[in-house]
Amino acid sequence: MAAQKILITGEPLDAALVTALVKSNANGGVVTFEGTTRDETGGRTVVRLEYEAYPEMAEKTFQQIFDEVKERWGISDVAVAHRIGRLELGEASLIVAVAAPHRAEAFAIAMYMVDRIKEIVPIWKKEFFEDGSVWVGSAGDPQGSRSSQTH
Amino acid sequence: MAAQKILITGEPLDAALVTALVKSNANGGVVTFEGTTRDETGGRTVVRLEYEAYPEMAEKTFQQIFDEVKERWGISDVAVAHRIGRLELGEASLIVAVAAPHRAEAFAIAMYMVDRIKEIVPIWKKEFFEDGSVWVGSAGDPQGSRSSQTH
Amino acid sequence: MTSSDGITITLRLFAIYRERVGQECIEATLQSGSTVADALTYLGELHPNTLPLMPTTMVAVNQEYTERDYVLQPNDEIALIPPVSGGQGATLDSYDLTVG
Amino acid sequence: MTSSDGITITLRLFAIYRERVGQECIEATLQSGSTVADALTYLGELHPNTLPLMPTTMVAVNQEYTERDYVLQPNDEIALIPPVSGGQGATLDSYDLTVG
Repeated sequence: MAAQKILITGEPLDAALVTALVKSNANGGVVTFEGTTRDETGGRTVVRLEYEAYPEMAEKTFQQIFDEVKERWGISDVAVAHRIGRLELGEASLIVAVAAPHRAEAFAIAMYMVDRIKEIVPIWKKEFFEDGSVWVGSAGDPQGSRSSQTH
Repeated sequence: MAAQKILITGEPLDAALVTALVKSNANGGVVTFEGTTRDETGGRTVVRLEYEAYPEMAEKTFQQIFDEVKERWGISDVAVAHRIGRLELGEASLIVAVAAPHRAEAFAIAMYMVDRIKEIVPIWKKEFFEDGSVWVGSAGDPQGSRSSQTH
Repeated sequence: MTSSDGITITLRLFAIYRERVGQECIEATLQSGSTVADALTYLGELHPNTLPLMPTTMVAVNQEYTERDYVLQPNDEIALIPPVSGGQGATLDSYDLTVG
Repeated sequence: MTSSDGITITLRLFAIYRERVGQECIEATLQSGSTVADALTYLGELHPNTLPLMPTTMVAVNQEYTERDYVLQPNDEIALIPPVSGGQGATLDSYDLTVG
């Protein structure tokens, strides 16, 4: 029942579909994380977002994270979906679903996966404000830098 | 946008509907937990389940848990649904959904809520095997007792 | 016991209690000043097959968890709460109804 | 530099690099023995507006994260990876493209 499904798409994400990929009768708990577009970051109003991926490597790094989970917890009922392109407020950019026999594992794995995705998967977020835009996380120009928020 | 919705029902649960109750544009992360019927417990094959509630008090204790979450994290975008009556394998018995501005909080609250629900909400589970049945958690007859599994 | 000495309370029974007693609800008249513990004793005398369950049972009065020394008031609703569905973790025992 | 001394590599540019350079991809011929660091220097000379981004940039060669002393092979695909969407937490800075 090893799901290990990866979806990188320009279409709207459906958490129920991603969750359905990992469900099985051997599992007692399913944890789903859905990252959505916040309407403000660092006090500024966000009007929309864009995500850009390095698709071949994104897929490889998602698979690497699945391998890490399999190695550490012995669990392969995991699925991930990442939206790319233009997103409106409230739309999901990332969905992670994990099923495990016991809930503590399912929660731990879901948290681990989201953290790792935000560390190593090459997908970038651009926030658009009414008066400009910013590639989140791209420091390098001190006078223009500002704190970013995790989500 | 304080959701704080409680649903105790004999009908099948829909995680997407419960999750939709807590979403808002102010939140960056939604965590949904779905507890499903496992096909084995302690090495025995489960064929179906029944859940029985003390409904008035279940509702009160769910609200108490919401109050605890509000007090500790300041978050009120929480919803819970519990199925009662007869369940087939793989069907969801419990859904907990939490939305928060940051994902670490959303995960922490979801875990806290599931733990507390299983501590204080008066809803009981009966597992049916091919050759008998058991009220999970009801100790008291040492020669007949057996380990139960969390889910 | 005259009626002025007595208080009427309701015992609500769920799950394994309901099955063992064969009822969802018992009305009882107890002496004034009776506690939750006295109500449990009353049930145990009426239905001795509930006695083995009592050590792990919590009690709610009017839908609030309550200690056993709580002094009952007229029309109190006492609910017997055996361990709930998930228990307090993987260490909790469950009671097996199968034979053998 | 004779052609036998040179290796051809591809630089792939994403997000803020893509916007600053105005291209998704640059083909370059570097001296044999060049490292990832040399490729970055090459890009910085060609497009000085990428230099401020480089300290926080990770590099992948053929879709694997790689150190800057890695010696390039012919046809290597070098990708510049600025900090990814969520960053390593709330402390990461983002680069503001707005004026003022």
